[in-house]
Amino acid sequence: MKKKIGVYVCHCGGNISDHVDIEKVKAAVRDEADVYLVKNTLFACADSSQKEIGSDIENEHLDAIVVASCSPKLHLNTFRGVAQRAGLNPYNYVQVNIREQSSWAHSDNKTGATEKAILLVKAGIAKAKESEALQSLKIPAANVVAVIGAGVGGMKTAIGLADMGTEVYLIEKDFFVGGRTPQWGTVSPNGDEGAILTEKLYKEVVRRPNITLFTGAELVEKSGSIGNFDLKIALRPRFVSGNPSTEAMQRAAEACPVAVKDDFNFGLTNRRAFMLPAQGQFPQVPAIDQSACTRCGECTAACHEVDLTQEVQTITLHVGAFVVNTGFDPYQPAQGEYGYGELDNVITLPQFRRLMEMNESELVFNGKKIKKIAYIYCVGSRQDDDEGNTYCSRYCCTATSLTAVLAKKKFGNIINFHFNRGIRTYGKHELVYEAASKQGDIFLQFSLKSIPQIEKRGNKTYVKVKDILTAGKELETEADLIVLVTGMVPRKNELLAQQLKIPTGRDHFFNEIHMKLRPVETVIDGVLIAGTCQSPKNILETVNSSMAAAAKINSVLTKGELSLEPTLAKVNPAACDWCDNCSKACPFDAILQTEINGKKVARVNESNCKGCGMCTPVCPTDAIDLAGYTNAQVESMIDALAEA
Amino acid sequence: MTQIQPELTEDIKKYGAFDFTACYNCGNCTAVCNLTEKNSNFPRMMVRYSMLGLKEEILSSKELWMCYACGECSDTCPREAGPGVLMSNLRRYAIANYEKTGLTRLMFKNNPFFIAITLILAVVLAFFLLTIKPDTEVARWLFRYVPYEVLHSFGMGAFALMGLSAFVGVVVMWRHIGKEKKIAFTGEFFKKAVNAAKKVIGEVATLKRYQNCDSDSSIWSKKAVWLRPWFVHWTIMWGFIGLLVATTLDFIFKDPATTIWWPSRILGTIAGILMVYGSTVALNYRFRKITKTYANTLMADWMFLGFLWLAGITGFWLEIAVAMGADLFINHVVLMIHIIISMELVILFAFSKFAHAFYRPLALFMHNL
Amino acid sequence: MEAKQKTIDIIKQTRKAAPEAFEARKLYLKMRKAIAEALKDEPKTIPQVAEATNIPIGEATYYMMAMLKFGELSVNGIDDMDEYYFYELKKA
Amino acid sequence: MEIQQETCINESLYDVLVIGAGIAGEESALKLADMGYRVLLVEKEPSIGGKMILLSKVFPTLDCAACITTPKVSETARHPNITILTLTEVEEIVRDTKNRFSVTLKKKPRYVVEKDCTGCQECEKACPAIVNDQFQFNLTARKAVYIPFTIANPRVALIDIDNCLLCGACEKACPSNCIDFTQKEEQLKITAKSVIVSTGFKLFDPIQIERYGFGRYKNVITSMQMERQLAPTRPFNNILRPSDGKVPDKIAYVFCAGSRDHTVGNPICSQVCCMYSTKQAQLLMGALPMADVSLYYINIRAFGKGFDEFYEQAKDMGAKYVKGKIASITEKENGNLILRYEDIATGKVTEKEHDLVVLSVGILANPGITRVFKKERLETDALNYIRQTDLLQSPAITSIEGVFAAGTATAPMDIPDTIMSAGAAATETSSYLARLS
Amino acid sequence: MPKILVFSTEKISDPAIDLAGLLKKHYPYTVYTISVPCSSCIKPRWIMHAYEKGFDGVFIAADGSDCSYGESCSDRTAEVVATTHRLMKEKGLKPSQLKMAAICSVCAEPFVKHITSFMKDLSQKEN
Repeated sequence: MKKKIGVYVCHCGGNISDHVDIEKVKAAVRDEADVYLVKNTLFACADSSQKEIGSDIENEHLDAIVVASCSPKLHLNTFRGVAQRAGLNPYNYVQVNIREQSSWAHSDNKTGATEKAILLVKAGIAKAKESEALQSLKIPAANVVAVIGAGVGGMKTAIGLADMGTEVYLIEKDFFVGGRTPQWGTVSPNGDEGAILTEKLYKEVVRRPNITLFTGAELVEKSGSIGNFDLKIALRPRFVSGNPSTEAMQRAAEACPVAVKDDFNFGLTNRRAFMLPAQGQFPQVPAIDQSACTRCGECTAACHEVDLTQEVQTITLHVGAFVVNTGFDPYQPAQGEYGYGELDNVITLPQFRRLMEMNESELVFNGKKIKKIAYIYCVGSRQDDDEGNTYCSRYCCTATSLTAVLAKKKFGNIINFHFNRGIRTYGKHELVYEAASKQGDIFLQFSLKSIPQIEKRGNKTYVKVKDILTAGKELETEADLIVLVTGMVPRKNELLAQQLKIPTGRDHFFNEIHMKLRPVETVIDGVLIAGTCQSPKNILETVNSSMAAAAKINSVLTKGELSLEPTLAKVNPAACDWCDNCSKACPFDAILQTEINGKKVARVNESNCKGCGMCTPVCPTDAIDLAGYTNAQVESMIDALAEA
Repeated sequence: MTQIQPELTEDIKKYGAFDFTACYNCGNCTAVCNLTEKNSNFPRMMVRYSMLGLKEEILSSKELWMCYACGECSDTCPREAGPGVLMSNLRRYAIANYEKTGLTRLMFKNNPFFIAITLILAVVLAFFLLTIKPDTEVARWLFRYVPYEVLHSFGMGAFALMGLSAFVGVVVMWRHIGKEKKIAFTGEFFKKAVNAAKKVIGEVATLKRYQNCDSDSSIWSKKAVWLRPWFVHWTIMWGFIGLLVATTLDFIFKDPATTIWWPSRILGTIAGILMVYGSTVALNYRFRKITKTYANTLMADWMFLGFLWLAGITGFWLEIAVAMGADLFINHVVLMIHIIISMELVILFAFSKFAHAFYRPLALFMHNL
Repeated sequence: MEAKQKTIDIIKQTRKAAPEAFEARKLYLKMRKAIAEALKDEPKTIPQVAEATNIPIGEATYYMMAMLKFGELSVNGIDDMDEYYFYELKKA
Repeated sequence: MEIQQETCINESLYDVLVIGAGIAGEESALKLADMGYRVLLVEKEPSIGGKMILLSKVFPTLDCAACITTPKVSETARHPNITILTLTEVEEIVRDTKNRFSVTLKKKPRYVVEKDCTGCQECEKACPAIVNDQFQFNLTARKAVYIPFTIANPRVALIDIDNCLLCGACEKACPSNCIDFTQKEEQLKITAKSVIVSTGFKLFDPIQIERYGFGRYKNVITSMQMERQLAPTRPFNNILRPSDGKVPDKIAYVFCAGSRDHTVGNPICSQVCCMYSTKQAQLLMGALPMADVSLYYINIRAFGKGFDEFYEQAKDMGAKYVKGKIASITEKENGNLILRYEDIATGKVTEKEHDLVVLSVGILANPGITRVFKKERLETDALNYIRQTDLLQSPAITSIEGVFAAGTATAPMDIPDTIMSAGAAATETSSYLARLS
Repeated sequence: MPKILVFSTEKISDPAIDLAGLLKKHYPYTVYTISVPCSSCIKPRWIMHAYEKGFDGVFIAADGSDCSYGESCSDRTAEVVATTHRLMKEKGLKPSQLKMAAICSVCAEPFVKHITSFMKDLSQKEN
């Protein structure tokens, strides 16, 4: 309880004093218990007034102050500063809003406004009486970030952070970094090559001493909170040590008798259990696919660097935060979806991009020369509610238009048919769509109610559509190849999801806290998301979000310590019976169970607590309170306001 | 079920429209056009047919002929796909397909061929005319080298040839559009036909729809009526018809090149003035490329307008020469040019842009049925 | 303080107000007077004010909305068709 | 005392100069300031917050724009590492020693002492001069002395001297004596180690498309004007059409007004119009339950997270989406408008009557800033946006070393993308500054 | 005149109430505001305390979907209201004495509308 409270009532020029009788207010509060002095001031925020308040605090040894003036939004921090400079804890300062909420709101009624102002000031005094000195909490934080996923986005986050002085662990599940980008071939109308892009980034990554790259690595355990996370990382064996020569690699791969579908080419080709890195994948060191390898040992003879005795290693790391950049998987069409898996000339867009890379000057698939290509859009995107993905995958319209342009440029005699649901080449991408139409590509539009039908007659394949652009006319064309334009789905990673507990949306992508205010943060403090694990994005957008995540987390960790708002929840262990209500109510995972003298009680993890107070009303024993909003404070304010 | 024929798009492009595949189907062109009606939508649907290569849809569309190429659609097309330009060129495409000898197709698609055939025809005509013995019986000096009788029968032949190929073209067009419109010759047909014919005649006489074309355009609505495209077109058209009638009268009465006060001569003079005025203004617009339509001038347009202009100018030259009795060598040369150009105009009538003169009224007629 | 009160006199020595600004002021006063006159007895909708004052309706809308913003008018219900609001003069 | 302050600024060396205090500028400035860099944020308008602070709600979450902007704005204004200069334009930027930019700024006089103004608006009441209110996009009027809009920051008055009658009434009325007509335009010289260009975009002026009659037909308004009408700080007492104050009940949206259109020199898609129109449609249907809202489009660009769902939701609420670009608008006697278009679904020319038409205007590059860079050229692309020299790997990098770009200065983008790009620019700038030292 | 206690939130609804004052949108002066971080932290016992001390109505100016603490805010606030309603029933208070509405940070006008109609309801019931 505070005993020496100073009260200052501001005229705000005439803004307050015109509609509120300041003298009456002063008179009414002067005799309140514990009020030591009451003063009025023309402008409380003016420099001279601030100095006066400061010297009052020092000379009169005030233990709390109340300023009745304008909205706290304007000057709360001003007067907190005054208090702090004069050696008073800023949380022993209370601002009472008698301008916006009294003199202005009731400028039609001076008596009423005055009466209200008096009660508001009294409530402020009551609050000040009950106020506690709060210290903003400082915890040491490691300026170290674990970046999960080393595609273009993850590598950009890592480089950005490293350049700003943050230590980075770049953790890639695969044996090679680069993610999806090297698989795409040409990625922009300017001719940028995905493989070259990742090569550049990889070189940047290895050049930086403060980035440590782990491949074949997975997060298996996580504990702690922002500033101080402890992680366990499992490193899968590569079974190759050192840097074998290209010839040795080739020989070993040829020697390997196990053939499996090559993921890099989306199953269009086979690879061996002895995996060679593709163009654009790094490091350019082979790895053995443990799940396929029969341990026959054929490769050991061809390549001396092979070491089949390697085992899983676990390492521990200490980091201040995470940036999750785990990317996407292309949507996998269902068996029979537009003939996929049934007709031999139906493939997906990612497969087609691989096919384009694999063919030199002539486009051939399954031994057949391809001239007419039918692209069917929105496969796995914008589906019916009950059927699957309702969202738009954002990149596909542009990617397909660009693919069509590139295919025609590379193979010449190609006719592209685009069966779409309205082309969404937003922004500058419109120019790609325009280029595709100008080269004579045929765009046909269908609705979800009447999707294109694929029909095989003899050895020819036909696509039939009710074309919206031709007033619903039924049209048909022959197609040599049917390319399903598949959307993006978040990359499956159950282990990670389990460990990090990032909430996902209905679309199964990770959810940010707020799309505009905090677009790269999740409700879990210190766990950030970037790139396509959050929502479909193109490379540019992935890079932007990855670097934005770097900026965000660096600005938090760079000082080496975190300063937490002191408005936090507090548990009274004596009253707590651990019913779990508060921990369920907390959206930030800030309430944990702990034991005090053998009794299970709740504990607030202060570094996670955001001070919303959601936990307080749900407590059946009133054992949890929010600092600054305790029962005593709020109820004494109510008492003051209730005075007749 | 209609088959898409993308190969056809390439063929259409050879008739002169290159950019139409840029179209993104917003429909601006159709709606900005003053001449589209509830049951006739162009140009977008024609662009669409062209992109998809739907040949039958193009050949059976009357909409093609309802456009007067004011160019508003091309000027406002957000993708600069030139829908109006495509309309003009699709008309060539249609003419080339209605005309069965294939000559038109060659002339439209192949400029050197077009020039060559024009020149060869001129040489043949000149040779033919010059190798014939001078006619001494006709007193008039003008026909000293080219006998009037020869001209007469030659002209008849040219007319017959033109008439025959025009007739074939008309029948082909009728069959295409008729199939689409399902026209049957029932009792009611004739009543409708009379009405339709009235409408067509009215339209041809006044170019009322064409006038609508210009009245809303941002460029033309600010210009005087006599400078607007519809009027220019009207002068050329009526100038030509007038001259055709005058020449026919001359044929019938076998007394050409007499006094200018002869009624058919008066008609010829007025018509000539109209035609020369019209073709001069039109050539001027095309030289200055004042709208996208005029900017897109093809060989056939230059030839056609140029011939009309030359025919008119040489006609007046001769008229003056006759009036002055100037029996000079140069005037004989001019007569030769005049005859050759007029003959070429008539002979190529059914094989050139000129053919729209009978296809368009027919399409309008069928539209009104 | 004293010196500050005259800053307007200082600027007046170097600059003149634009004639257009005076025109705009005059026009507003004229409009305001006419609108106030029309609303003297009863609340009216914008079309009613326009009719009563002969001000083109688009301008009446603009100036009445300005008066509303400046706190000279207030809204008083809407007509039976839910189309036009009634406006009245705010009592001083 | 004032002189001292000026020299203080004159001699200042900033780590970063951020040009333009819209959301991109604020975000970059905040991030860099949080990292400990000294930032100078320069804004040519009298208040910060850019275009976003003027919006009603934002798609696809429908949270109110002010609720999102104002915390960022006040955080920026309060940040000890950020200095804000409003009413200030950059005149010249020259690299002097190897890694320093010497910057000349021109600060226009506010004629109001910023620190003394309490925002009481007594001066506004006293002012007799009437001017079109540019912050309400000319739908209503303001005074010559005015606070830009209610949630402006700083919430301080300024005098529009060009329209001022020089009567002195404001000076008499001001209770805190903060009107000062003796203020002069100031030239400030500062030095900055790096520059972020976040100058945003320009709105397309639909007066260019004569067929739409904007400027001639009062009931043809821009989407920004509708945005203001929907915002809580709106110019009218409700959503009204400007010709006669009627509550509209048949509202049309004309998409791609100034976008995807070669004839106005802007062939690209503006990326935001489909969605903001969809948002406005939803808000309109909420505010005017009896109103019919039709949206005439070419393609719907509902591409971002939650966008397509938002578009479907608008359809479910009853918004009528019609595929077909509006070719022309004509006005009827009663102020209603006839829209002519080809209904693509049927292939028929159609005419529809509406009583209010909103043009979904596109956004254009705002390349004026390139002129202030001397000696080195800040390159632009074919569409006049600032050229991103390393588009895919480092989108914030420009043709000048140490000068970065954020937000819509480089391309059309929506708010989340802008925030991301601003964050990326902050990382890029911070990395650059770390390399310098 | 009935007395109303308003619970507003610091970031969202309090600015709206401030804005109402700024725009001089008048409402009865017997409306008092206590602002808290988030509407979901209001304890039912505080509300009950207010009734005990003589307040006639309590108005929760909730964050709604604008809450910066996440989506669960609306549901939590609704729970607070439900719990309080139960307590009110026990004490014989009318449920209509507690009102809640989401007030966005610039919703000055809706706030004034809500509060005046609430005031009207309360005074009618008293008569």
